Amino acid sequence: MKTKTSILEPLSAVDNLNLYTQMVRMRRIEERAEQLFRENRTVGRVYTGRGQEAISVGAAYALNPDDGLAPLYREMGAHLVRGVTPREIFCQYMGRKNSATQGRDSGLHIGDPHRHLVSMISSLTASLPVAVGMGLSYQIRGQQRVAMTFLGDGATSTGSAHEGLNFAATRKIPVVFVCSNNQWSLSTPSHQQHGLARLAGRGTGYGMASVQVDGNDVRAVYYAAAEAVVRARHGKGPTFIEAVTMRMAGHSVTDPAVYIPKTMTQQWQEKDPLHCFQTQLCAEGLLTAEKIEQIELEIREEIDDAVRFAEESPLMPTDELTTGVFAEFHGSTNAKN
Amino acid sequence: MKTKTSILEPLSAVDNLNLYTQMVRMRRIEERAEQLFRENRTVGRVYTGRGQEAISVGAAYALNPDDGLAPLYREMGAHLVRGVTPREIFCQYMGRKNSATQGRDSGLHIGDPHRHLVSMISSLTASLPVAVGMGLSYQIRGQQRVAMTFLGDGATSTGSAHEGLNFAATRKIPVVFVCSNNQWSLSTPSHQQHGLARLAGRGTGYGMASVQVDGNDVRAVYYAAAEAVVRARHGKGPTFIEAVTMRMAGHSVTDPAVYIPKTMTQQWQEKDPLHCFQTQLCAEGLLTAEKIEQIELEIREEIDDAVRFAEESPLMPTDELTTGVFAEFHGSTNAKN
Amino acid sequence: MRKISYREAIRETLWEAMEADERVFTLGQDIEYGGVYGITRGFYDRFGPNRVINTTLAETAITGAAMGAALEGLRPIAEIQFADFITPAMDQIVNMIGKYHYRTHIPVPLVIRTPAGAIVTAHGSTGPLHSQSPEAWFAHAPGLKIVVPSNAFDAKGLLFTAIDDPNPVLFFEQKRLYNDKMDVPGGRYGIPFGQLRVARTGLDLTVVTYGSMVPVVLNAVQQIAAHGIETEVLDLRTLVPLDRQGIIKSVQKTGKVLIVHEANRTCGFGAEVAALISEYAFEYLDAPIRRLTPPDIPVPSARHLAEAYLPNVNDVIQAIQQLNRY
Amino acid sequence: MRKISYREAIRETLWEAMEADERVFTLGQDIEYGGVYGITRGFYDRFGPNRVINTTLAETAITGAAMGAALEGLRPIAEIQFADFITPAMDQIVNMIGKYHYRTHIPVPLVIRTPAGAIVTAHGSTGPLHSQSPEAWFAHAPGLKIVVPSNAFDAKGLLFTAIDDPNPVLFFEQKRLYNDKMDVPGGRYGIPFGQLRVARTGLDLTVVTYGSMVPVVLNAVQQIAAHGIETEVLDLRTLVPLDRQGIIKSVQKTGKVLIVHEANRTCGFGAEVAALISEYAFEYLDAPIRRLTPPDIPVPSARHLAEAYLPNVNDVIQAIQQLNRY
Ligand SMILES: Cc1ncc(C[n+]2csc(CCOP(=O)(O)OP(=O)(O)O)c2C)c(N)n1
Ligand SMILES: Cc1ncc(C[n+]2csc(CCOP(=O)(O)OP(=O)(O)O)c2C)c(N)n1
Ligand SMILES: [Mg+2]
Ligand SMILES: [Mg+2]
Repeated sequence: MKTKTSILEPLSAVDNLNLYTQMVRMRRIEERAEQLFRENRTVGRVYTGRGQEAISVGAAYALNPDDGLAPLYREMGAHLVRGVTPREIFCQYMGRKNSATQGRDSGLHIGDPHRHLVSMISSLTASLPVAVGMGLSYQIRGQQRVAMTFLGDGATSTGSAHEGLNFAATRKIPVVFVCSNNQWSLSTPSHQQHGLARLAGRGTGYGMASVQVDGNDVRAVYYAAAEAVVRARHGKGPTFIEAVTMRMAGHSVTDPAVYIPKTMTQQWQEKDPLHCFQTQLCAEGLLTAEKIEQIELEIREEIDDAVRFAEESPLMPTDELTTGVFAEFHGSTNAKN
Repeated sequence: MKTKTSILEPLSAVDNLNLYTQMVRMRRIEERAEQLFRENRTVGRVYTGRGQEAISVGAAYALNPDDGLAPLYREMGAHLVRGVTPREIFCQYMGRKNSATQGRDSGLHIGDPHRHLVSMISSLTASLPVAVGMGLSYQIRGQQRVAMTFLGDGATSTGSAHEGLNFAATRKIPVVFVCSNNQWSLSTPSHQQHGLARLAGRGTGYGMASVQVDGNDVRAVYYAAAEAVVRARHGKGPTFIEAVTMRMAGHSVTDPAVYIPKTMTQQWQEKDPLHCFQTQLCAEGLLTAEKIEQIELEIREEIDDAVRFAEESPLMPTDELTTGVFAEFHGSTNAKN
Repeated sequence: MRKISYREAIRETLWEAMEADERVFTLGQDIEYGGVYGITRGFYDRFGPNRVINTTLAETAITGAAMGAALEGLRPIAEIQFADFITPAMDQIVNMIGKYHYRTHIPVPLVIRTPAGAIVTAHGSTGPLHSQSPEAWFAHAPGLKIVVPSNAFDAKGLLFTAIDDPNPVLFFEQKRLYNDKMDVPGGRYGIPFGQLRVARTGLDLTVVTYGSMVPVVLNAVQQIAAHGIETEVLDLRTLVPLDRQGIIKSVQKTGKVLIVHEANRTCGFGAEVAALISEYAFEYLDAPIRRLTPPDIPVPSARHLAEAYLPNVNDVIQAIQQLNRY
Repeated sequence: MRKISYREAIRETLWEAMEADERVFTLGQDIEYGGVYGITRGFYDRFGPNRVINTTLAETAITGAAMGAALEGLRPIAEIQFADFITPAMDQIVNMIGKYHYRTHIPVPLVIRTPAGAIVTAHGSTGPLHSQSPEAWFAHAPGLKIVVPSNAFDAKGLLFTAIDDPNPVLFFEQKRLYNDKMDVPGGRYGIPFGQLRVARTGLDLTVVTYGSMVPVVLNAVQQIAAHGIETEVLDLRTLVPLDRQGIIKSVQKTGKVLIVHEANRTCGFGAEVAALISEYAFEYLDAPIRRLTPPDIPVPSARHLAEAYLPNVNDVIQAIQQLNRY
């Protein structure tokens, strides 16, 4: 899949198909991961971004491959756009070698320096100030690069999110903050996390550009992100994007989410970002039933291959248990003692 | 000094004189404390609120005696309004018994449960969420009480301030946040702490009432605080007050503040809150040269007495060094083992 | 007597404390619907929104607010969703809450409950950020009492005491014991802090342990008793205050010590216990003081790694046998 | 050779490292004007706003940003204004930074410098919140190297190594040593981590210490040498990695150990040293392992209390004499 040539032009037909395909990949990979969890074949719980595919894919699509990226646990799409392969992903889910953490950590905690990808930790939002530091490093060296990081509505309450957001705003550090407001943080509704009518107002409170966007509309998300990326790249500082959506599953695969009113989920079901985008693309003549089938087929094969590959990949040997706490260091020059 | 009868009425002549007197007391007490520091007679450094007397006094004057109060190190005026006596204050400065921390801690770290006064710690802004908790306790019990806490422009950057502000905004907890924007945090100018044109915008970013006020105008501060207190008392939630002022001294008594442009200090000198208020009160016929003299004299005597009292107060005996880490506990009822 | 689980014992104690004393309330993330381990299930319906308070995702706000409410006369019980997430509140807990009474002589009666330690299931462990045992940090911070109950009976009695205590108490619930059942009396009882429990008596050697490792150790010493090794097992119950005399007394009797805990080795609480014994029971020691702990690495997720990481019954048996042979 | 102060040695090392390597930059509160202890005075004029970065008042932002910059190829040196204010960054440091390499095999080369410990002057001590020595917490958190230099020569050599090391290093500067002068070579030299310094050799007993207490101990053992007691003094230099062999070797020779540090007693690093010795040098011990530390209380402000709190030369002499008599 080739990435977009210029962020300043409207999305082409190819872009639209790319976006669609990545969203389908995200949905199908996560469905398979859930299934593997139920079969006791994963390491760790599985958390999905079901219903939030448009945010994850659309926002990341606005980045260059050398931009910094610090996603959270529901941002499968951002990983896919950055080029993380299903093989790596399933090795990671299944705790195998050939993955980022090889069973030492689990889930989407994938880091890769070559992809400028930060491995999140569960502690929210420890990776947000890290993304700000990536942006700072670009600013220091005068590089026209940008960092993007994601946070949930609940995560906006943490001190670490604040410290990162405020530091970025103060120095106009090139960062794009994508806040997936999916109405819930675990069992807690958004109105118990903040006192704002629109969470986008939080960004304004830091003096940074701030925008609310329909998080179920991948193109709206993309254009908002593209604008933010251009702004950051040109030294105009960070942006806070509130992408409004809904968490269409439990907090994790084991959570039946009894606390969410059924009607709420039903209403949002009609706004399913994948379905909506599919309908639009068909109406626009960019997608056909045939093409849809073909995409699904290719993805299924890709996933089958990845799961097989993961299953054939070795576990980390137990005798490596205590290795790698530190990076190896071969000593300073001119050591005196 | 009697406190205000109704917060809903305009400030009376007596109120005006009260405010003036407290501001003079604050200025003179801090001057004496600085002098004692230079004579090596204090424990710890001395930090003053020089130039910020209107904020400290004006804001606290809007509270009832049973409202919660969590001041920081420049809020001498708030302590005086709450009834903390110069004797206690100088015992505290000089590390003696008859004070809040008796030499275990120093400076304005004065706590008193009977006065609903929280003892700050140096770590910024650890006492802010504590003030929110006081407000929470009033809310829980349906009491019409309010908590007030102070923070500097620099302190708005901390994670703890954020967590407290946001929690208060979310639950409409009755708290008044008074932000003394004195343009500097230690050597760091305000524009290196936030990216806002007006720091009051921060409060808006939490969805709470937010107002900017001239921090050198004690009556303006009072009315803003009074409005906020009434709002909080009636369940309408917290307020963020940005009181704009200038730190008219070094960060502490040992800091020559070479980093502050001389012209800046000179310009603000003309807005000295004490001098301005004095001039206004004289013009309004509420104050005369004679009365000014008399107030100064009484305060001088009060301070002389307090310093003498402190000097005669014992130090904490060294054999008490390790006592009091824990409050005594006489055991649960029905202990089984 | 009824058999109830460790989880149920904690739940029941909270419930009874809230029934008995209007000042007691609880706050934390997601506790309205019952919390991730179900400790407060049903509380919201019974006690309502003013005593069961869903907070924002903000550990400093939770602990700071608890302190403010405590200063104004309430008895807050704060929940930190996982012990791993106590770090964002570190400043508030060690500097504000822990030092307050020493600085001011004003009591801060509050309890911070948090589920600690690893669970290992078919999906591996709870991983590097939902499995930690950080209690030793707080022992190195004056002014905080530290409780780590090893069974349902103790959990109940120690939690009652924690709620009564006028000081801040950190209450580290052991996730892997949540479902362990035992006889627990109904009604209120307190277990005093600073008194260890001799979980088994023996003359050959002493195992000092606490929390999640107590059942592991008891299982091991029971097996090993068949080989004629009689092990005394000390369950510390509270790390601060620590029952120094109780430890010394046992070592004076047995002369050999094994320390077992789930927390990382270096500067874990076992180091303090070893230091204490090597200073105050030196003359009675017949063998080196051994520590059996996980290595100094994060808790790995994959099952085989997590199992290699955690001390298990065989590890304990081996360590005891070695020590016995010494 | 020039005599320069501990402060100047640190300043010079930072300066030289920034001159030598464009990737090295520094960030922290108030460092533009030189920082509260003047370590970065003149840096802003020389290196400009892109390499000397005044941050917001936000320790998580500082340390988190340092990590992000490190991941993208820079070599950040972060300053935490006082070691007491490292707690607001606890989560970032122990969970994000410390565990990163183990989880991902990606190095995080950064240094966090911070002034630790108490100073006592005519105005009393630096008080409960500007005097702490929190290094032991981080030894109980895998993945962080910990340096506590006791003199200007070591400060320079260890700081160079810290900057070169591909791992996160916590560098605890000892405030009370800032003005202590000694011979320090110009130019670059590194002192390897994990090698203690035998600050004095002796046969009668071993004092294990580090940081601010090293000069106090050396002063004491010098005085006591007049009474014929020959003390070996080990300056640990780095707590992680720890020179276990160096400690054991000395204890095997002397058979008696006193541990001295400025941090609080319980679960301080001395506990780990005692545990280590009681496990691996048990057979060589001729006496209980003693720890000389402040009590488990916050650092009091008033001069007489602070002086009673801190271990001093007389305390060390007494402890050594007692141990010698054992
Ligand atoms: C510091 C911290 N405290 C608590 C948690 C436990 N926790 C994990 S996810 C979550 C809810 C997050 O909600 P939100 O940020 O809205 O993200 P979402 O799950 O909705 O995508 C909580 C409370 C955590 N991970 N980190
Ligand atoms: C967590 C923390 N970090 C750093 C410091 C050191 N420090 C003390 S005061 C101060 C500046 C505070 O500025 P501001 O909040 O504007 O208050 P002001 O001094 O101007 O009244 C700093 C950085 C601290 N006290 N706490
Ligand atoms: Mg959410
Ligand atoms: Mg200020």
